[in-house]
Amino acid sequence: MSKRIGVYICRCGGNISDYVDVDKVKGAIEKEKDVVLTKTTMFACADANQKEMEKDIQENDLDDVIVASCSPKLHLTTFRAVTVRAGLNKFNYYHANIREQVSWAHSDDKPGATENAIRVVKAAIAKMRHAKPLKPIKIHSKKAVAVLGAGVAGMRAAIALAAMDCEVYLIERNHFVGGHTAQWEELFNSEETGKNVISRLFHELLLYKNITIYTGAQVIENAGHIGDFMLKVRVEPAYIDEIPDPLEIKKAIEVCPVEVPDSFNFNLTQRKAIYRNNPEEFPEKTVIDIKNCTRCGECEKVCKSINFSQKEKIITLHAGTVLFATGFDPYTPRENEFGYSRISNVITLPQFMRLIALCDKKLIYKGKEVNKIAYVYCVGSRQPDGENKYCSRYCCTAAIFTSINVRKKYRNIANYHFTRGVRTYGKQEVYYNESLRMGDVYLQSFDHELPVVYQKGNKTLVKINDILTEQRELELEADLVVLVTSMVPREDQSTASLFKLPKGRDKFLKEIHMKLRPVETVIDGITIAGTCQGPMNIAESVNSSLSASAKAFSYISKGELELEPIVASINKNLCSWCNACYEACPFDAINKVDEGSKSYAVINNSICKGCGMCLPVCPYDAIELITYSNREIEEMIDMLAKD
Amino acid sequence: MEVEKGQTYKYLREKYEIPVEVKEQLKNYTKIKKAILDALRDHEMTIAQISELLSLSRHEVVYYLMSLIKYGFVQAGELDEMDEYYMYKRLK
Amino acid sequence: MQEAKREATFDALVVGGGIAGCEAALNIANNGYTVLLVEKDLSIGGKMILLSKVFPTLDCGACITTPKVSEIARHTNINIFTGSEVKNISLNGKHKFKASVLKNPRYVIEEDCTGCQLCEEACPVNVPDQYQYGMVGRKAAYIPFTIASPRVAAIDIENCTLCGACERVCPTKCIDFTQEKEVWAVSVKTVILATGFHLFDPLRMPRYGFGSYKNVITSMQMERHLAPTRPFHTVLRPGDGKLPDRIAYVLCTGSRDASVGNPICSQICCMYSIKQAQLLMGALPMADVTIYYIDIRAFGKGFNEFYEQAIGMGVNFIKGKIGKITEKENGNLILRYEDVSSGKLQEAEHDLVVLSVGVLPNQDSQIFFSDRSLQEDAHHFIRQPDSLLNPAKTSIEGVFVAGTATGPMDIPDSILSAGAASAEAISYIIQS
Amino acid sequence: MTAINSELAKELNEFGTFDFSACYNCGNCTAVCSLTTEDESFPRNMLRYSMVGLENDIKVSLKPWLCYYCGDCSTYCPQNAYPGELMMTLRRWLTSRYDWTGLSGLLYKSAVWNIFAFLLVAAGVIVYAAFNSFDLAEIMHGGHLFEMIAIAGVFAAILFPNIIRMWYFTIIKAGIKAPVKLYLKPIGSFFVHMFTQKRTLSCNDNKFRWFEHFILVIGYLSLLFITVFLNWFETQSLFINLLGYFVSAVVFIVTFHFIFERIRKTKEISKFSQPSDWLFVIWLFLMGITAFLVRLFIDLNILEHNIWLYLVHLIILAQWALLIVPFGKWTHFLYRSFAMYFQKIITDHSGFSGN
Amino acid sequence: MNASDKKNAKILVFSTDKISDPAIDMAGLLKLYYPVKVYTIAIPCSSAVKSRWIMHAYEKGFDGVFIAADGSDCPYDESCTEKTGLIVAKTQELMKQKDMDPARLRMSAVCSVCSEAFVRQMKSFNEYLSKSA
Repeated sequence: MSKRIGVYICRCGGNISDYVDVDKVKGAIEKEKDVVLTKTTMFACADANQKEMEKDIQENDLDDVIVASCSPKLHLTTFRAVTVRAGLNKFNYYHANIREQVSWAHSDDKPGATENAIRVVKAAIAKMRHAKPLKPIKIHSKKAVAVLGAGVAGMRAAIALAAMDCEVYLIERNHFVGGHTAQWEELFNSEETGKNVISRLFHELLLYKNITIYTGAQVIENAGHIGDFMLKVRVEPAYIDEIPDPLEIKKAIEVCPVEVPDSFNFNLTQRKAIYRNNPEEFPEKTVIDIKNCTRCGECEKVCKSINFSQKEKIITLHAGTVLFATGFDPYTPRENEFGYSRISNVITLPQFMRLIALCDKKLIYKGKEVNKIAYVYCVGSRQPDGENKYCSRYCCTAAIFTSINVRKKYRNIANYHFTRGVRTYGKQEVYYNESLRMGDVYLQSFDHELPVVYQKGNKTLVKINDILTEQRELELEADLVVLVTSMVPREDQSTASLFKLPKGRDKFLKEIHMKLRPVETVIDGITIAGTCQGPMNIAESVNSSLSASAKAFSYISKGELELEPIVASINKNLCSWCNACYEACPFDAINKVDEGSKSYAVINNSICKGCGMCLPVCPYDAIELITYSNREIEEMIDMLAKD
Repeated sequence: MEVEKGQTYKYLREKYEIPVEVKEQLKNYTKIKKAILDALRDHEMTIAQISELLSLSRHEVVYYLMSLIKYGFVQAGELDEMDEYYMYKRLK
Repeated sequence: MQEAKREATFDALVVGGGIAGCEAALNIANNGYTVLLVEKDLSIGGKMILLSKVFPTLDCGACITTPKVSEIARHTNINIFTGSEVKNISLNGKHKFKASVLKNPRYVIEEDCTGCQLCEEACPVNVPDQYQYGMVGRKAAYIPFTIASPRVAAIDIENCTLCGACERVCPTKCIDFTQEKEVWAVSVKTVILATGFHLFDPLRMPRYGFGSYKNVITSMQMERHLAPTRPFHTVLRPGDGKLPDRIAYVLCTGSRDASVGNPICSQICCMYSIKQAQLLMGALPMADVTIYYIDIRAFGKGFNEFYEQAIGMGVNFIKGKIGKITEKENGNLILRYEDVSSGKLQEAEHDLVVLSVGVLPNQDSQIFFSDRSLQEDAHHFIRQPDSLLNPAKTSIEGVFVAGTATGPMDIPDSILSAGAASAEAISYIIQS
Repeated sequence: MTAINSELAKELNEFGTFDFSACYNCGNCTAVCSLTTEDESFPRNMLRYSMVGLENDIKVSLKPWLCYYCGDCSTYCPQNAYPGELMMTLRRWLTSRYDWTGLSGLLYKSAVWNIFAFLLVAAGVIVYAAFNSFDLAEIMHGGHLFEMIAIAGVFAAILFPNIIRMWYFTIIKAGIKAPVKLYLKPIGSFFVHMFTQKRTLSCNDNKFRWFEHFILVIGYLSLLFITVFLNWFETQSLFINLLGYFVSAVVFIVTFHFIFERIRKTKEISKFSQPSDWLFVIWLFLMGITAFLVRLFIDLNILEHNIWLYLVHLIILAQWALLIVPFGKWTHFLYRSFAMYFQKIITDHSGFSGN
Repeated sequence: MNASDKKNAKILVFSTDKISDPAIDMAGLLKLYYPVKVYTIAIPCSSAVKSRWIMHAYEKGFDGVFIAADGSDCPYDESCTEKTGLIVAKTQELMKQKDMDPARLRMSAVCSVCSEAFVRQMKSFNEYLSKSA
């Protein structure tokens, strides 16, 4: 059977043609069997060229099209769309990567790169000789979204999706919503407090009937796929019946003998094992921290609503798409990193922010009034020796904004900032300016020579080689040292692992492409929003969460989704049911069929993900993966190997 | 008014006065274009050389020469001995 | 000239066809709603389409912009008006806006033009090319730039001598000097403002000599130098065509500078300068590149790593703002600065200086709303009354904002904000 | 290791400056200054020392005197931190450090003390006049005597010791051991600088300001010379008489222009005026104009009946000589000249020892 | 034959669409050069490689075959590494039977950002293959 194949070789504005002799490639493949059209182009992806391709396909009656250009991760879909517009099936298109894997990878060897490119294109031609039009597998998609994490990003996404008429399940691991935003008082870039923001969001959430909030809940199992993720969610009970008597509850808290560090205040204070939401948190309820409860029964004596017979529930939810907004952890400094946990008056910025919230007229830490405050920046980020090479983005502004508030709230405060270059980008520069004008002193160290926090007698000193003062060694005696800690990925990544979400070099969840697909992940149907993706401030988190909502909505808005028809297929003539493929399949997509005396395997196409794990295990070589058949692969190998 | 396709410039000419500067600019460009192309008729030259020959500032030579390259009249050749300036040659 | 009147109805009006406007239009259209995209320039794609490569991934700007741009161009739900200006937008009750859009004549029938460039070849005129920031000439009949969308010729009537050469050679007879301005009365349910930003004009800082010293260029000019569709055949000094080998970047030109009235940080200049420095190290392996900075704002995902990569490649970073620039006879430039880390005044000689110009607000959208109901922030960007929870909302209900119209932003942030604006616009349309 | 000390910044604010803490250390001010050199870079480092409180480094530095306040650093400061104004403040602060009596700092910082001191001097003059029964000839004679004694006394008791202190801080404490010949060499240029302030010419400013200053200095010194040594008020020589009219007119016209500029505040240098600045120009103006009038009254023969005029003149003169010259802005003129001289010695010394 | 041919062994890499192929792309993006005769065929998952494909590659003249496996990042199943390992073991058995050096088949997990690791692997593999050739 002979085919009519068209090949386009992209110069990519020099990205390819500077290293690969594009015309030579064209010359080498022009005479290949079945190739009826070969063209080079400056930018294959440019609109004009796309139009030209459409015309070419129709005028030359092409069966298949190959574009040799950048990585298929960038433009496979672009050109598939071109072929579809020209009346072909998208599987009659192949994208050969001669940029990332040829011209860029071998720009040190131009003739070698050209040779390599020729082979790659020839292999593509070999593969396309066997290309057949394929129909996508259509699946029904549920108009429901599971939003994981009820911090500001998750709550905002839930509202946006509910406003677009989706069913929303908002799943929060803690007993209260609001995430870290609930812990902050004044917020930069805003006149509002964290409490206001969270309260506003929570009350808006309640207005939507199509939002269900699960607190104390965690996804423990994920089955299914885009269109229908089947999630098992474990919901921890509060061990208190609904609507308890407020007085009794108050008493119950009073009598509870267990005191544990209050994580809401970053362990600056203690709370009981039975505790209420903080004023900044919602929903307004009381819960028993069952992990720390000793079951002494004191609370039960004073409060009728205490109910230890409540059981944790496992519920099953079906969602068409999942939106991750699982947030960040504040970095915990290592033992003795800038004196942390060794020197008593060294605390982190989040702790400091809570301290300010807790101190009214005077700033008191451990019984002493604080006047001179040293802020040490970039703790846990831009580490010269540690793993975190990234800049945490929000911390400079957060620290400066906090220092301004401290000055405004208390008398006789002097702030000293030990920085590595202040990064108050954009309009946030205004805060830096304000703080300078208030008389705050900024010092700066080299990236490789960090300030040192140490103790001399009962004094806590910070010393720095200040590049702003001709690299003099300057020293400050501080009443309190605040470590401006970074954002790090959540320590508990179990949920992300359930969904097999990839992580970047910085260990945050990774998007497909920062600019082209900034909120999507390689796992179909899963979007990411907010600080689980990287450090961001609140406004930026919300931007990304709205963006992710728009994307999530587009997955499910039509009620139907098309999946790639790349699935395994079994030649039943060769098969004699040995169980090997059934064992190998991770998705239970293979079933046994008995036909008279013969048994053989069949593939369930809507479950098969096309991973191919069943392929090599078959002792009879009876399984092939569509578009990756033996013939296709082996003929590609032939072309790649040919001298 | 019925206007013939392919002749519509005549229609606008009647309604619209072409500014003097526009005409001047065209004249000037045509003159410089000719001068540069003439200078490059027989041998390749650098921008510095063209500038000296035509008493044009080097900056202006860059601008006009690059326009001529853009429209395919001139081509860039090799670098000079000092690896500082390119030589330019006329095409056609 | 006369103005013809026309009418049309869409679900959404997107003002500005830069990357934010495109992204927003695409999101809305993909959910089944109709969009009118109005762009005042001859091509959509904004400033991004003119960039070389983009940080921190170093993808080429064109590779990312063009597929988006061409997807929009083909989208059945999107109508694009290029060379057009929104004149006025008025509110006609909830979910009802009336906009008046002026479509300037291109003097070319868009549908018929094949982009063959024969007219361009025939045109005798040569004027500075605005898309190459004046570094090279273009014709009066021209295609704006290679990857423009639509890739269709236009006549620059202000510089046209009406010689008729273009019309004589046009194979499809698509040049039409009888075209006139059209005013469209457009009814929409929601409006997205994606009017972008202006670059700081360094002529406002005479001590840097931009304009009079020809080897002092702006970062946008350097961006063009490095793009595949560059004005020169390689990176050359505009002053004399010499290959540069000591290139300096002057950061914070027009940003973080109260003396020119712009106290805020432009958020992108550090990173684009570092990116250009990396590209220059590739393009001119012998060249030294020095970046003079106050603070390096490498704050985004992968940015700090990108900055450190530049240090590793040998880019010089010197902390110190350039005070003044003087020109030597050979066109080289003397940069005067204090090397802050040693506390000493220094003078350095460079042969090409790039001014990393900052971001200023585009206040065009102020005039759309004749009743002045669109509020500005202290820096004259569009105000976000609820910047934390509804960052896309403006002071007018139903009018949303995307991208740099609210402040300086890099491309990923612009795209996210466009996503947010489209999410808000979609729910606003759904509720109507 | 040096301790960071925020108290200095607070103290400096009492000497007049504000907002220098807005500095974000870009170094633009140093780079735009036309007087700064690689070896003598300022003003950013002075702002920095002030911010972190390196008091001693400022005390031993001559840099504040090397600045002639053209205002470019403030005009182009991206943070509006007014580095030029800080340099001015540091000059006041240094004056108070050099002054062994401590009065200088007191007068700079406190308006109350200023008023008190000025009233005290005025009262002294009036008491003296009353003591002499308001006899014009007697008072004029005493006045003339006072002029000579005051000049010699102020020099001997205050200015000279202060210069020695300045020398001690900036040369000895800075650890410079320069041989005597290095002190001798720049003496010539010291006088040239003192009288011409020619360094201003390299300032990025118009030449007119230098010219104004120049003729003011010449006018002021000539007036001093004419009144004290040629005894202008009692001379009969027509030439001296006319010269006196001329120079006193020059003084009050130029100072009038200075006052006018300070009121208009268009130039960077005249934007901020501290009491000491006002006192300096106003008293100089008053001195010029009253001297002019006194002589005019003598020539018109009406001074006898207007003895108050001479008393006013004498009060102004006494305040000038006893307060402004030893403790006020006048000293800047002296210290600046010596700073140039010391700087030359330091440079020569480092070149000398460097070889 | 030029010099580069002598240094460069022919290597076939089986990469995976979502994990290791992006890493190889990034190696190019970062200009981390690796031997020029490395060719890649991307498949959905490394545990889908058939022994016959590998053997076919040797037959046709490839010096080495490298499986850039998903490792624990595999989007399909955690058993991927183990399964890919089994394929390698099985194929190496076949190679021994045919008197081939089993070290001509290598496998290593290449995560989606492990560009440098990939390049190191290619360089050392190339060195090994060129030496033994």
